[in-house]
Amino acid sequence: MAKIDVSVQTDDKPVPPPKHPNTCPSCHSHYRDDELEGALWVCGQCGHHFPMRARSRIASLADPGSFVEESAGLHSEDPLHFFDLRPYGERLAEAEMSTGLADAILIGPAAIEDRSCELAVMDFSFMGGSMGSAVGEKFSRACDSAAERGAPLVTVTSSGGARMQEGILSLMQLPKTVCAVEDLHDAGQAMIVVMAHPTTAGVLASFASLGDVLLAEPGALIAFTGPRVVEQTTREKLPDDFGLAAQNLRFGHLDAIIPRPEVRPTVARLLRLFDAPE
Amino acid sequence: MAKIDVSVQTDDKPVPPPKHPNTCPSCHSHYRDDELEGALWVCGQCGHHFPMRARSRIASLADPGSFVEESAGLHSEDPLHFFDLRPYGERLAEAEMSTGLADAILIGPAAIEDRSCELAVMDFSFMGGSMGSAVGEKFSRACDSAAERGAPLVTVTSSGGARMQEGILSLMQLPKTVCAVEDLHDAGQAMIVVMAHPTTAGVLASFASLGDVLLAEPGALIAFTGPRVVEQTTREKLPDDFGLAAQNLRFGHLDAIIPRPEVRPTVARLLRLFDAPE
Amino acid sequence: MPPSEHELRLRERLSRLRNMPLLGGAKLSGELERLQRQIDRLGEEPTEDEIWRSVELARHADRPYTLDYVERLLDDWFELHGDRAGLGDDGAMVAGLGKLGTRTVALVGQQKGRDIQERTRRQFGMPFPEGYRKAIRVMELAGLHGFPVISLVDTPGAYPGVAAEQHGQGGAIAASQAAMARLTVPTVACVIGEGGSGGAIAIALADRVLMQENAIYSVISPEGCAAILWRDAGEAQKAAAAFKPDAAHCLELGVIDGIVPEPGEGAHTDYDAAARLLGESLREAVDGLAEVPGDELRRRRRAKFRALGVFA
Amino acid sequence: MPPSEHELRLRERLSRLRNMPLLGGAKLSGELERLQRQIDRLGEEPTEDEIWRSVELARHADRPYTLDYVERLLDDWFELHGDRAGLGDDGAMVAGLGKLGTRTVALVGQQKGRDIQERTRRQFGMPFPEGYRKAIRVMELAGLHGFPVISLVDTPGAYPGVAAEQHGQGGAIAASQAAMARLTVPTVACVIGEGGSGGAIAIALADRVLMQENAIYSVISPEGCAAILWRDAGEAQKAAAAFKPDAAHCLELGVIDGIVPEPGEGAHTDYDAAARLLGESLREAVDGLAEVPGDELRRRRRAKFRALGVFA
Ligand SMILES: [Zn+2]
Ligand SMILES: [Zn+2]
Repeated sequence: MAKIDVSVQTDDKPVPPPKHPNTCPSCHSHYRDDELEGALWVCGQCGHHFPMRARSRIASLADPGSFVEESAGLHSEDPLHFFDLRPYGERLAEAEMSTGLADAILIGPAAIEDRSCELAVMDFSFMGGSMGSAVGEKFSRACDSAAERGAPLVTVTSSGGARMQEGILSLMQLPKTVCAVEDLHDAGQAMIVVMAHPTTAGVLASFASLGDVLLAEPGALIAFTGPRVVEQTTREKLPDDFGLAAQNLRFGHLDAIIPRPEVRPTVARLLRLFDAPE
Repeated sequence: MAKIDVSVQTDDKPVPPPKHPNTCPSCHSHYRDDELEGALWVCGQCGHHFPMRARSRIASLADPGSFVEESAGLHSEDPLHFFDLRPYGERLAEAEMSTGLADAILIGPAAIEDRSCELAVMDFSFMGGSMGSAVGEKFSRACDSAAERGAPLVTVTSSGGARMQEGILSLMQLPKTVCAVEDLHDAGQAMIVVMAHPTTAGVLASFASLGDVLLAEPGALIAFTGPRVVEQTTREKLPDDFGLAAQNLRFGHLDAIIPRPEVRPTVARLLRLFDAPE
Repeated sequence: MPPSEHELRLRERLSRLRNMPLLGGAKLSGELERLQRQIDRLGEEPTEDEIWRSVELARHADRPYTLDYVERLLDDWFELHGDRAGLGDDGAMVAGLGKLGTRTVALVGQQKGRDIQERTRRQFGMPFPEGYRKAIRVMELAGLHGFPVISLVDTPGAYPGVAAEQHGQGGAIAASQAAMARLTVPTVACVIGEGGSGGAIAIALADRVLMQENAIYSVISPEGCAAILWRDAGEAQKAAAAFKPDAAHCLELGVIDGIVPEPGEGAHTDYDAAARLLGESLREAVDGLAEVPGDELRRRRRAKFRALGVFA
Repeated sequence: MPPSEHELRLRERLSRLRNMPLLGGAKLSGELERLQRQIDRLGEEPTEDEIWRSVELARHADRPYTLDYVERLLDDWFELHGDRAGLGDDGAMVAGLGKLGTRTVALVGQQKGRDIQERTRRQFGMPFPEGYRKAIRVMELAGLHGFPVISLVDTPGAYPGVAAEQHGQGGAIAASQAAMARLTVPTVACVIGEGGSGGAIAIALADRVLMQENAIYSVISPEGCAAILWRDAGEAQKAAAAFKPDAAHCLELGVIDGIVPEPGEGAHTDYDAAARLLGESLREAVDGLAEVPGDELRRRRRAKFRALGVFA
């Protein structure tokens, strides 16, 4: 028991997608990509929230054309020359190919209902949204950019855990991003966090929990240790809603659960509140 | 239910004393005053802690002759001309007569194992240690005296609740003493709290809970709302150790439970720690 | 419209009674005669019946509660939830952000329930420690961002239960007061119903403390006091007359800084008017503090509370 | 006695590898050859076997734990208990005050158990959120009084259970790091055994981060990593060799500032010597920070951690 590490959530990656990737896992309705894109990737039948790619997310949040990507090309190196069944470099290249992203987060200034802010949006499709050097650095730059422009930071999190292939450096992204948030706060700026499914492990144990306001999407898994590891490690019987947004709200860890269509107006309202002249 | 006030603990006054006041309530051993005084009012048979008067307490804590009483004559007035079955003024006079104290607390500079500190010691015998204007003012002056002399404050609490006869002004002693402790902390000085039986209601809900270190004597009742009021109000079944020091320690509200003979050396150790050059 | 001669004199007399912020309520037409009555009351000693009437009105089942004022006074209201410590979200304590005029403020306050389900969910307005920890969290958030803090007090007291004690009721009430004593932003508290003892003062250590005309503020309920001192809860009316929880007496004793008028026969008769009167007083109080440097605010706040008490 | 020529050269070489505080341990006679070996190891690449040996030693059942060092290094030790929030006192996290030489310091650290009862009571050194909240409380107490903070890291990770999640494990670990990022007193952390992931970094955001020679510091256990990447926990040794949790590699990656030598064949062979070596390194680290102004300490601390990572 004492030997099992609890911080890695990779086994909480969503189960392999069904044949038709746009089949709703809860009500089994089928959709075309454009249908789901138009519906913010929310099932029209049952309200299930499908995973949302970072660029779609930004399009759904920011005023049209207001987002300007920063540090687009920044990517992780391979300091450990990590090689498991395949080299880390190969996995990175593959992820870049399949996602069109340099790593698991996009950052940059944007406007939401005409209020300027900085965005930092994670993408689970890139190696499970795991946090390595690139994610940590880009999130930290987003904090600085927000502080410099005197605008709040809005971050959307989705992460399955640590970027194991970067070893201890991936753990160091926790204190790194925590320090970046503290610098942001010392600059008098707010951070609004929107936790999408799943927000776990190192991301939850660092910047995601330090927002001035903590929002989550319905059904999002929000846990430091995911259900499977808890079961395997402690043999405990898990409550049905273990680690889900609803449970986190009930236990006092969230300010509100916001359905995806309400996220933009809610964030806009919070920006009006935090922008207000003192 | 919603009507019953929860802040007054007067019904937690110890049960009327047995014929022989020095009979141990738990093992029924009999003692002479001088025996108990010599034993710090702890039962030699079973370790029961008898109530200890403020002057005996100071004698047991401070280096001989080191305590110099401050604001000795300060006493409460009767702004409401409060009259229940008897006038407040009469009750005050009676308490002064029977205790030889001007009110329920003694303050002044002292030394403990050669470390200087300020003492603020409550006496339950004076109207159940209830906190009125005099207690609040003297405690606050003790904070200032400690801050001025650059010495920690050591306070021993014992209080059954509010001084109802002073009405809202007795409630105002909570924020008053809280502000005094904050001023003490801003001056860089520590406060060590020793909770004696009973530490309840307003005293627990103000300065007693704000110590840098919170100690309690074995068996002390430490509760905002006492067992009887909880039972009457909520009809809940109470755990056997409801509100006792042991329960408070278990739930994370105390740093340690210290038997009376260990209080002086323990406080001395803490004074050495807080005095140390930074 | 600018205040009239007569009004100015009235308000001046009222404020002289204890230099309290002039009452915004008085600006509203139709409120002058109430203000006059209030002044007359302050002049003479309220009768036992008048005091008891305040007790009854303060507890009136139809009296507006915190959220009734929130929806009428604050724009862009966003309620914040949770203690962040795993004990949950306390229904008896409301906390959030909103705009009072152009200013973002944090608001905390106890909330009673209207129907039995809500009363149960909100514990009749009696917070658990986690409720006070939520309030602390939001007040400190306000401090970080320079938002003034407004607290609306309406509780019979902190919840008197086994779990509440185990969660640390006394420590939470002390910590909440300490947090308010540290704030460097303007803080305004108003007792809008029952200001019940420790459960009330936990969120009332403010730069300006106001009371609505028919609110009560006391160290114990009349019933509790009667039960202990008269050995008979039935003597509640006598007890209330003895410890004087009404606004006029609290003002005389220097415990509060001002009285907020209520419409008609009490706030419950006209929520909108009551909210207007409260809103004007809150805005005036915040405006009066907005220019004071934070550390000076804190210094004065502590000095004010440290001066309370009557001794010789 | 003053350090010898040879010793000075060795220590200088060692410190050049990454400007780390010179190792107090090296001052002790009989430690020079170990230091020499350490330097040689730092020169070349540790073998898979050497890395695995660190893993085994870091987890050795007889390895000294936090309280073994406390009793040997601190005078007037007084342990503080409780989260002050009603979730209790976590046995896996120790916190208290003591004197390191003439200086009062606050010490926090995970504590494993020796026998099965103690292991159970201390959850095998895996803290609950209330444990981290106790540590936060004591670190902030130290900040208020200007006491340096020392943290001893020895945990497989934060406790992975249902209640721990419900109490807010992720938030507590984040809050503990944030509290350390705000401190304006000197902070020194040393990994004395297992530096397991989030449960470890929660108390390791320090001005100086040290590792004992045979400690490990990693984002995941070898077994966990093997199970995920090799689909076979049996490949733990291979995994460890791949992600390199040993002190030498952590030093090379700039994750730690110095390595604390261990006596004989490891700390478990001589508690007193291990404590002397650790104590000297801790004192040197604290002394080196004592004169730096608090806000400068905080600025440098944040800058140091914000520089960690390898990207292009
Ligand atoms: Zn569906
Ligand atoms: Zn006995």
